[in-house]
Amino acid sequence: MNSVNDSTETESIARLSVTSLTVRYGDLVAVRDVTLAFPDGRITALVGPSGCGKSSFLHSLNRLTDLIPGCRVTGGIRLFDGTDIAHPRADVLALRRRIGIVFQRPNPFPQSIRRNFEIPLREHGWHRRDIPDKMETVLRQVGLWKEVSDRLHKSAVALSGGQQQRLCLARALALDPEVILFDEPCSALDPIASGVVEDLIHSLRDRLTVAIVTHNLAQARRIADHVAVFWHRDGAGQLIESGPAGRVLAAPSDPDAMSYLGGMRG
Amino acid sequence: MTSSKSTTLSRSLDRVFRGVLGLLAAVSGGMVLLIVSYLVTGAWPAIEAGRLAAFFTDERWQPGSARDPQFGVVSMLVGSLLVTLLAVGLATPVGVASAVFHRFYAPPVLERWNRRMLELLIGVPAVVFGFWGLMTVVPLIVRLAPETPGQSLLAGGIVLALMILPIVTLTTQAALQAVPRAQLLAAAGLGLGRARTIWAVALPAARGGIGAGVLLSLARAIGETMAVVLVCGNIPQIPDSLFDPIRPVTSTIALEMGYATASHKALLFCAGLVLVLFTAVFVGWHSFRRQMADTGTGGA
Amino acid sequence: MSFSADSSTRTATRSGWADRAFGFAGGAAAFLTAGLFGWIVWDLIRLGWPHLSWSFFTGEVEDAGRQGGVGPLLISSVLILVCCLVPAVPLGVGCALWLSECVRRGSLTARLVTGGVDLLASVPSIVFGLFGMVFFCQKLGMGFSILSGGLTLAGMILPILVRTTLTALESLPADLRPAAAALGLTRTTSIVRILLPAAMPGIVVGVTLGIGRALSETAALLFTSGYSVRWPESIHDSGRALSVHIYDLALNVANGGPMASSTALVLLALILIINAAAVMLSERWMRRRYHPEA
Amino acid sequence: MGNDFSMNSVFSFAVSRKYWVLLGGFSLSLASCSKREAGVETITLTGSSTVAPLVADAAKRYEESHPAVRIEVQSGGSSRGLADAGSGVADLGMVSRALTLEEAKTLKAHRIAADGVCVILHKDNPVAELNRQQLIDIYTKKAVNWSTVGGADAPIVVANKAEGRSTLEVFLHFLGLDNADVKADVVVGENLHVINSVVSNPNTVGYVSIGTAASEAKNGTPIKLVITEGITPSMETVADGTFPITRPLNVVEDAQTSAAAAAFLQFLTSPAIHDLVEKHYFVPVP
Repeated sequence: MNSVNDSTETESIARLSVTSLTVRYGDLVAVRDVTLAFPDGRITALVGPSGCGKSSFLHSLNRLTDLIPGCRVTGGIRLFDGTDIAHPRADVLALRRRIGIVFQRPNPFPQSIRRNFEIPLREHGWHRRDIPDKMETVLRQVGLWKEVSDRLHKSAVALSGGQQQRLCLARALALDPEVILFDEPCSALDPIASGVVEDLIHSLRDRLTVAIVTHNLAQARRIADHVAVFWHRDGAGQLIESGPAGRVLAAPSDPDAMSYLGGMRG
Repeated sequence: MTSSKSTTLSRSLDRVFRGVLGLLAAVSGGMVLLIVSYLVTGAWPAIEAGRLAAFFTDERWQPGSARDPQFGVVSMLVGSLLVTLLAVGLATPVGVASAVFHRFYAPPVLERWNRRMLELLIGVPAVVFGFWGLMTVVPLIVRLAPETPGQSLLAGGIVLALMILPIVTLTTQAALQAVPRAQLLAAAGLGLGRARTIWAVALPAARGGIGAGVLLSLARAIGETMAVVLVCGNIPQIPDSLFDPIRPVTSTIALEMGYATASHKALLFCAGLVLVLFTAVFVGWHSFRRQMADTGTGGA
Repeated sequence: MSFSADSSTRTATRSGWADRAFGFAGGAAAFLTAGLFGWIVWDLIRLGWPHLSWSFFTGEVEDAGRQGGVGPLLISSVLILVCCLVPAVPLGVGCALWLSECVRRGSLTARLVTGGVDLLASVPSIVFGLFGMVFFCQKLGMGFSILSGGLTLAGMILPILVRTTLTALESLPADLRPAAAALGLTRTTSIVRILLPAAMPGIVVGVTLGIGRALSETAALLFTSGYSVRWPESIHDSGRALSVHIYDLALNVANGGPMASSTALVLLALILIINAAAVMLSERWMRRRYHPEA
Repeated sequence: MGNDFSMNSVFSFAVSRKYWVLLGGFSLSLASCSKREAGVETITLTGSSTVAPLVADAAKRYEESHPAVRIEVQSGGSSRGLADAGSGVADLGMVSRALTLEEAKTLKAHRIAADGVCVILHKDNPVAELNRQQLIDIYTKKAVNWSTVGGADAPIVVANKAEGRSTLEVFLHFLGLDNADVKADVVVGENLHVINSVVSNPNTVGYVSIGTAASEAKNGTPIKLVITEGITPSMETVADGTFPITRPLNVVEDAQTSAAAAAFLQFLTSPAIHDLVEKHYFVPVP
């Protein structure tokens, strides 16, 4: 494990890079001046105590913060090809296809499993006849195909929590994203389902660029190539330390990061 | 693959869709202006003739009298208000209690059937309620108070209460249904009994919904015509007791509109306008307050 | 969005006298409601049942309603209802969607529109009737017609539709909207494909209530859809609604009482059938398309 | 792909497609508020709710023999009949009282039947007869107990008609009272509302059209028609002119009446509808 984590720092280029990002809710500054790069094909874990702005930061990466009235994002977010995500006139819909997200609580649409794929795929221009293949591929990828192949016409909300979360992952994968964001994807699941989802995330390494917010430091250690530690400081969430997982988790240089990450060992 | 051209198109489609929705909303919200402006037009001759002051200063309503025309509308507004408050006062406790019963005590089958029944009852024409009130409630009141005409504030209140009962019950039921299960479980987890759970958790949580239902039924009651005209007695006076007849504004319009000459008609429009504005103060105030509360708690 | 019983609360801890008192008061209220309505309906059945026959549903009105049936009125009522729902449902649902999905709740425009709709709910039905007579019948030149009556009613049931749809949309799980946005769906798709189907049960409840309200309305129709008892040939014809017929029989026609009761029974049956059909259709449609059984 | 996508999007409202079609059709039909079949003449009558049922029946009969004529009858009160006939909204107006001199200047009344207005009481009320003075006392609250007019010891509940009804005008004219003098306990609108008020409270006194009262009483409604000034109210006493409170049922026309409307008016005043008049408990015009 550690050998994987250690070998990554120099070899990959950033798929997604953030410069001086600040997220405000009205007068409240949720995230201040964060600069961070997400290496291509690697898993970056965002850790830190509650309320330090990790989720706000993550949501700003595919402009979900637009949905929150009064939320303002300043700074730069760029994709590898130069697409400026933060630009006010950026094509939000297209970039959300390129940057997928899986939330803390599974949120399938309260319709059939099939339509959970049909709706987004049709929206992004897939032809109707191509959808079944695509659906099967991604459902196999998340190991759900065997469990649901005979009940695709049945309600997605009748699935178990773990199955729902895998469905949501499959739904995000179906759009062929380049980057996929996870917002504490396992915290609402039981340990077994959580393990399954964690393995799935790990399996995305190399194919996709992954950013994951997690409270579970053991999980970060198991799957992350890079770790970014957020901290609430001077009235705002800030990035206090980032780097290869092996180094940051073993020997953080920031004292707060040290005490926080130290807790994991104690 | 997905070209930016297509998303531009879907964006403009989005804009069109939002525009259409906005238009629908504008029509819905603006319709009341159309109605009010029309009422003002109809009432204009009376307003122009300076009758508006007489509306509030005259004691009696005798627009047709050649000798002593009087245009006092205050007693009718009081009548509308009293009969509405009485009806809401009677219907709310019964409706809420019945909704609580169906939500927390009765078997689910009963709840479903009750809902069907109430939805059906909303479809019973007002004139059926009015007629039933005249033939059943009024004689009971005469037996209770033999010296009175029977057609009275009380009769109107009872009949109206019956008419708005389905609205109160259904909205309360919906509001109770919307109380998050987790809150009820939390109450159970703290060892609260069913009664306390209802009183201290469910009803407070459903308060907003119940309030909205009461408001809706209040608006319905104050505008009701065909039932009240049959049972209220229609004497324009401020009543001394529940057994006195009253005349709501809507009764006056219903009784006299078909028979009114031009100037009399303008007066009736004027009365209708006053009633709408009167109700608007209530509803507007409540609506405003509720939205303030909404934004207060709903903000990010 | 199921309305099924919540067993955990029904079997919650009983605690002594308070619980029993609550149960008793609630039961009494429920019983009172059902009893009073049973009384009214029983009166209608007692007076009206003897006159009901197949020919009553199909026959023409004769002798001012003392003889014959209500066939043409049944058709007129249904046509009025159609003319009412066709504009009212898109208006009401669209307005609710706009309020819930396109503007901020506290904003001035939202407040104005909600206020306007709430105010509309408090306009007396007879005022609607007068308005409809001048605006639709005279100004727009539709005359006393089924169309005028239906459009007048549309304004009347609009607030019901807006309010119920709004409530349904507001009670949807909050994470549906970010879920849709995160997949890059346009707002249009998210509304048409996801929110609207999920809110459908609530909307159907609203439409059901609106149907009941529209079919029972008398005052607003008296001045707009007219008195004609002929078979309607188009929506431009004048047509008497069942509720207007009941009013006429009860108050204008000597010895019309029993037939008024029979007509009221027909109206109740019509409402039952339409409501049941609305619920069934929507359930079937939902099952086929959106809500496969759990 | 891009092109395909846009097409999909535009037509992807399958959920509501049928609905849009319906809506489109509806707005089309709304836009085409065109006149119906040509060659059909429509005659509109509005006015008195007392006269309307009779005219509606007569119209039905007339339409059977005149297939090219369509007659719309709308009630709404005598005043409306006068206003609509004068303004041309309606071809003819129905008015259940004699015209005032002022009204007669612009409109011409044609009498199609006569009706009486009688006082009614509950069947259990021992009072059977009331003269004009007693009625004046009752309606001005000088007499407030039935015992003062020969009845039991019970309060008199006075039911008066609402402003503008021609029954009210006819009745007050008979009593020589202004409506402002009348002190009523209950104000009611339609004839049957009066009758049912009497049924629901046996202490009530009211007045209605003889036709309606006779028909209801005959069918078992517990009311009775009160002998007034010694004359029993009935179709016969109205017909021979002995009953003191009567009114004409009129159809009025203004100066510009169409030929079709004039022909129908001719029919209404002819003996061809006498059986209908009697069926409605009114008195035919000889």
